[in-house]
Amino acid sequence: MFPRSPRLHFLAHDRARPAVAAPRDTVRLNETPEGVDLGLRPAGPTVRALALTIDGGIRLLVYLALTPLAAFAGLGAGMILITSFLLEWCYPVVFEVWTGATPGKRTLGLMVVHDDGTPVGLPASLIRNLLRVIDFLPLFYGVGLVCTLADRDFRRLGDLAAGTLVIHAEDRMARPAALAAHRDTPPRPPPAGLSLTAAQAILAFDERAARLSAARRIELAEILLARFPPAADGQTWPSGPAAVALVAGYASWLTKGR
Amino acid sequence: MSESDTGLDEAVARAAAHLQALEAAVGRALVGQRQVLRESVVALAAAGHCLLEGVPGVGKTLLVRGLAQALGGRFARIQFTPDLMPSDVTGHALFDMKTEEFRIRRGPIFCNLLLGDEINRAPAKTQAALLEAMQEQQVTIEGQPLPLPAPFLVYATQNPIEQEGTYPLPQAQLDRFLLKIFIDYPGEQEELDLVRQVTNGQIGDQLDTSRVSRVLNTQDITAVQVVAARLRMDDSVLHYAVRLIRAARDWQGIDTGPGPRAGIALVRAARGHALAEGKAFVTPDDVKAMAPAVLRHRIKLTADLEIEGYRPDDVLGDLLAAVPAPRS
Amino acid sequence: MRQQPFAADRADRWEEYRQLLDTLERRGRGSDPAPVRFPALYRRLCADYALARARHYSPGLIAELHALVRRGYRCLYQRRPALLAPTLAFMAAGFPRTLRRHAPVFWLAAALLFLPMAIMGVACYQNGELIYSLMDSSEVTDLEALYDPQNRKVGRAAQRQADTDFQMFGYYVMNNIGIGFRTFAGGLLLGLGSVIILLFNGLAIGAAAGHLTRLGFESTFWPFVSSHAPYELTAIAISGAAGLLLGQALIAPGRRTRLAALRANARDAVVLVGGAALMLLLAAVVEAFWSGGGAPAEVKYGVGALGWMLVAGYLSLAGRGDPHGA
Amino acid sequence: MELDRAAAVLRPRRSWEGVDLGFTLARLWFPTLWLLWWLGILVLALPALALVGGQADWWLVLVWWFKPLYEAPLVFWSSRALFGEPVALRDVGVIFRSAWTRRLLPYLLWRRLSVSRSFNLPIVLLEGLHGTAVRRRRRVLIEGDGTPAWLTLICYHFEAILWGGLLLGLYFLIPAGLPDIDLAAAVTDEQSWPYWLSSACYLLAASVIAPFYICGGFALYIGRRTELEAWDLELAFRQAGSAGSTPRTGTPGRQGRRTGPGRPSTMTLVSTLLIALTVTWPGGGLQAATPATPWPDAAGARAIIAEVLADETFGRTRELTVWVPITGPDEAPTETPPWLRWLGELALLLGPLLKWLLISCAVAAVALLARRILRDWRPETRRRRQRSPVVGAASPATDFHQTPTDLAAAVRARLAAGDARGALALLYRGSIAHLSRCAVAIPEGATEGEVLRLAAYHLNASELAPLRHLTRDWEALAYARRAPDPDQITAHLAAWLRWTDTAAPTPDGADHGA
Repeated sequence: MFPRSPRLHFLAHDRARPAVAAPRDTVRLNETPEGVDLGLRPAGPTVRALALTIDGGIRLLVYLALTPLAAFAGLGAGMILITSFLLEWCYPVVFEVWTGATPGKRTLGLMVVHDDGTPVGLPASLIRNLLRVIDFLPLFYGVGLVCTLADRDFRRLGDLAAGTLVIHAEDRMARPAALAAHRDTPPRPPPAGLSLTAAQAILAFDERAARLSAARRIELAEILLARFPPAADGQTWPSGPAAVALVAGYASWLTKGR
Repeated sequence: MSESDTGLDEAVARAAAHLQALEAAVGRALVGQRQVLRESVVALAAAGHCLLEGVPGVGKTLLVRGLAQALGGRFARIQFTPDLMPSDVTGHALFDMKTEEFRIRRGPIFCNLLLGDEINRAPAKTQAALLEAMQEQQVTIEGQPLPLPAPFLVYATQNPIEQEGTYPLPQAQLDRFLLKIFIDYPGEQEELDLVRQVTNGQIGDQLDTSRVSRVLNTQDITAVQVVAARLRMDDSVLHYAVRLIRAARDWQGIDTGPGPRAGIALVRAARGHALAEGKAFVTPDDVKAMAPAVLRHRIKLTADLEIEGYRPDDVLGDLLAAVPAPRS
Repeated sequence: MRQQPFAADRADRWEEYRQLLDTLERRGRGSDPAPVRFPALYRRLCADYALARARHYSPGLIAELHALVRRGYRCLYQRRPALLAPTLAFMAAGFPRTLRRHAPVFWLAAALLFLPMAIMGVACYQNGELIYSLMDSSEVTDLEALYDPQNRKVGRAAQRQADTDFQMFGYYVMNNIGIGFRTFAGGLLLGLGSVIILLFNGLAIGAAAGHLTRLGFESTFWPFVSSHAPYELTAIAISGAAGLLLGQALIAPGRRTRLAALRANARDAVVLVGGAALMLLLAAVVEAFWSGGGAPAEVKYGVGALGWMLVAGYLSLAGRGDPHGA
Repeated sequence: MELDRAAAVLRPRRSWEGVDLGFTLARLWFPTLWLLWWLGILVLALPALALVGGQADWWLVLVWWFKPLYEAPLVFWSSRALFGEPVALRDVGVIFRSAWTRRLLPYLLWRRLSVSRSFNLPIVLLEGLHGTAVRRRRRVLIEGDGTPAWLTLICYHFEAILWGGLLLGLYFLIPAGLPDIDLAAAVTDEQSWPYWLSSACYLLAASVIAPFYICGGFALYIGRRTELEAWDLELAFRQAGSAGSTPRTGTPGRQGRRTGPGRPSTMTLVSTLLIALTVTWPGGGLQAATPATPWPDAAGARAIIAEVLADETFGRTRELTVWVPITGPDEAPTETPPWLRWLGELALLLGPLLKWLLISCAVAAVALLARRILRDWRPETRRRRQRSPVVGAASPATDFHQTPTDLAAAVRARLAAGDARGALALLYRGSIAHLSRCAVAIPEGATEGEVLRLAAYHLNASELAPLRHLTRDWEALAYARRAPDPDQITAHLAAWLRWTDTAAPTPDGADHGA
């Protein structure tokens, strides 16, 4: 009678659910076996082109460094040929499987993953890099460019065939003040009926306040307070720095309660 | 200690025999559904009310009528409809022209076993009247408090599929039910037995509880409930129950966890279960066996999981497997 | 629970997790004892992250937890491939089995390579002019010079040294495996690329063979090619089959979407290409260090025949005995 | 279009991600933007063609130079579309009138070659600033970030790649028999028809890239404002009021997902704010790396000069072939440094070494492969392989309860000390540990009854019976404080020893205590 729903864990979820409601974000949500949604942020053609250029430069440097080898007739030429084979076909594969990204991508904070967010494995990396030949057609990744522009997740043909994504890796440095437990502002209860979105915005305001100019801080705080109906005892909402302090008080109340 | 132990042992043996007889008696009418039967009997032993959920035709009403038949005592049934008024449940005062004074007319609620059919079809006010009575064990009519008879048990049913025109019970009201029993379709063999049994010499399709014999009276029920409440429960088992409840509050996928009343309910239900199993003490097995029935209506899943069609039992299964059992 | 008590309550665990994560990410394939606590910590963190989101804690906290979960996810679900054993297993079972599963495609690719080769070979043997329809005259002259028995350069000449061999090895690796890869990748052009490369290679090789035999250079040409041909030609045909698989997914995806069919076929195709690449590597070794060597022609023919038998036996039998079934 | 469908998610993001968002939006709006671009260029290109008298090169330069003119409507349209008020294409007059303002003029003259054009256009067009105000504002917004410049550079390359790709594709696609495209003429000879073809290809490429370029810059601009002025928070705060006055709705999860705008009234406000508001925002504290200098018209001039010099009046080129004796670079054997000679010898040595290394590697690989294949064939190894998973699972993977190595002795010691509970607990834990050694997976949450049920799957009746008794006694002891006889425990211990001896031939140390 009731369709037995699948159990929470232990079941293979559909790999890579399509991006959800808000397609105007670049985030692609992906559910892990633990049942949480991980956001992957696919990287667009511009930054990838730049990464490609850097990788090209690195390869060029290797070639330049190898030219003295040509002095050793056959052996040197053989070495150069083998190296160029390795550079042409294996360079991206080795780096992607080993460290998750080629040096060029790494410099720009990119990373290659399967479309379910797991680190890219040897088969997928092989597929996407062998098919590079096709993406390269007819001239400097013309096919790849058109494909990345047209695809929702900026994938080129090789990515489509291999089921991989190039994504922005997360900032390792970003450790917001949220964990520092710095708040010693006296908590002030916000007005009743505050929506969760607004509550979250207040928290975000508190976190990002340091990045804003003082004038803008005041402006934002006043915008918020102006939207609340006036208090029952006829008291008006404060303005200026007092408004910022009041909103900080709300944030404090929202984080730790009374 | 040992003296009271032996006394208790005897009482337990007697009570367990009662419960098993009850189960056997009702089982003659309700084929299959052993789990449901066991849980209903546990609710009886733990003196708690039950919410039965299942699609039409799986035997909700049959179960309760069978119980009533086996128990003796007064049985009443209220079909909840959108136009049912609170006074239709509790009763009302009417003016007697002859004696020129108010006379209290007691509603169907004054009974030992009440079957509230499709409780979610009545508006909130009527539901509240019933649920108040369940909580207080008394009804107030015209300012006059009237106590309900001593074993007072409510078995309410609701239909999970037809949601149109229903008034879902609020979370706080649901808390008043000790257990939410989920009745599924019977297995193949059981369904075969059921069809065979029902169509054998049966005219029409009214419920047949004729082969259920009376095995208990109201005094017996009260005695069983007393024994259940006195059943021995070790601290480690108590801790286990509380640990389960606390884990459920912080569990991923559960939006609103169970309240403190859930812990009390779980312990009561575990006692009832131990008694129904014929044990003189409660083991973690009892707690674990009753946890889904006690918790499934007390938690609310997060919106994500609900949209994806998970049900509380799925999440509870994970939780029960993950919370360590006392074993040392 | 409010955010701050929530974070404070879990701060220790998060810190431990973060440290474990750091060590996990830093060590490559180190020999540290496996961090047994990590999966449990990761699962707890996932739960915390889900809670933080459901309870609408501050975006900063959510972002922080999200980053931690993502790093952990990557660590936990990482595959660390060993090299030798999987390669052996792959060549011993995975590759031949996959090939047998796609036998029709392989036979098609082989036909596309060998039939034109045979026809062109016979035709060029009959007609001396025909080769010029395929190559221009300078190429033909080069070819003739390469295999001219008068020209002592060919084969294992006395002055031919080890480093020349090595150069040739590099050249063969670069050229042949490159051709194999291109044959495969050409499959993405609806299979046409693979078909064309196969056809063209077949025609060219056939033409060269026919032409040289006609000129009477068979004493240098046939011994040279016979030893490595089994591996090289088969491998090119296999690469072509892999390319055709891609093309098939695009032209006739069946009841799947084109993308899904492509992905499914690419998974098998890359297995074929991998096996073919290893075969080509073997061919390059043979070609560079044995084919040009001074062994008598009869021995080389024998080695060639043995090679064909080995390849046929390998591709048709290997991996059949494995209990896990083909 | 519904309002909440039209907004992008505003949140702080890295600049490259901002560009990516722009590209996503451009793909979404591509048909409109593309048409708009062509409308803009048609207005100019046709008169320009007449103006230059049909000269392809001049025409192309002119059309290229006035690119900002066609890009401005795109900026305007995307800004309206982002905030949920897309202007219909039939109101094209409105779009062009709003986009072609006097403020665009610098971008058609000395700022034409500015490297961050797509980023600057929104500042100029939407905030209505000009002069030094623009410069100050740009400095504040850009904060030394090079992404806008990179975006311009990369998009130029994209154009070139698309252009070249189109041309090459045409070249390859034209079947034999038809006149071939002369690729050299297509880029150099402005009189030839391939040049016109190539110009058309260029325009097509530019039209494809332009929406992406403009949206990329626009999204970058939006991203910077989100970062610096917390725009997303402003939107959320404005919504907070409207949500605050109405009762909370039942689906907070849904609301939380959407940080973008949601209500028509606020949205109108915000978008008019965006268009009309002249932001008087002090840029104090934030310093830019370099002040932007006005760019002279050098590149354009150089192109013109080149054109002029190419004219026949200034001379022509002639091809002459002469024979010249080759005097090669004097090959006097400059003495080779000893290290080089030494290296050469090493190479000679290395050659055979590498060769034999390779050969032996190949032989070894083939031998290993052959061995492996043969081993797969042999039936006895097959049997061994089948059993191996059981062996693997038998090693205690997760042993939550530490049991002493010599369990029997420990139990006896406890018994002697009169600790019946400890002895029985130890015995029970030992049983569970032994079960998990026999490949019965026992989860952490399993209670006694479940352990028994799990064991029943794997053990036969004679093995199960002692365990059942042990469990019963253990439960009575643990949960009812009813200690069994010490004799009973000894009996359990004996049964346990019998069980562990027969069930597994070589479990670890615990079993040799008997």
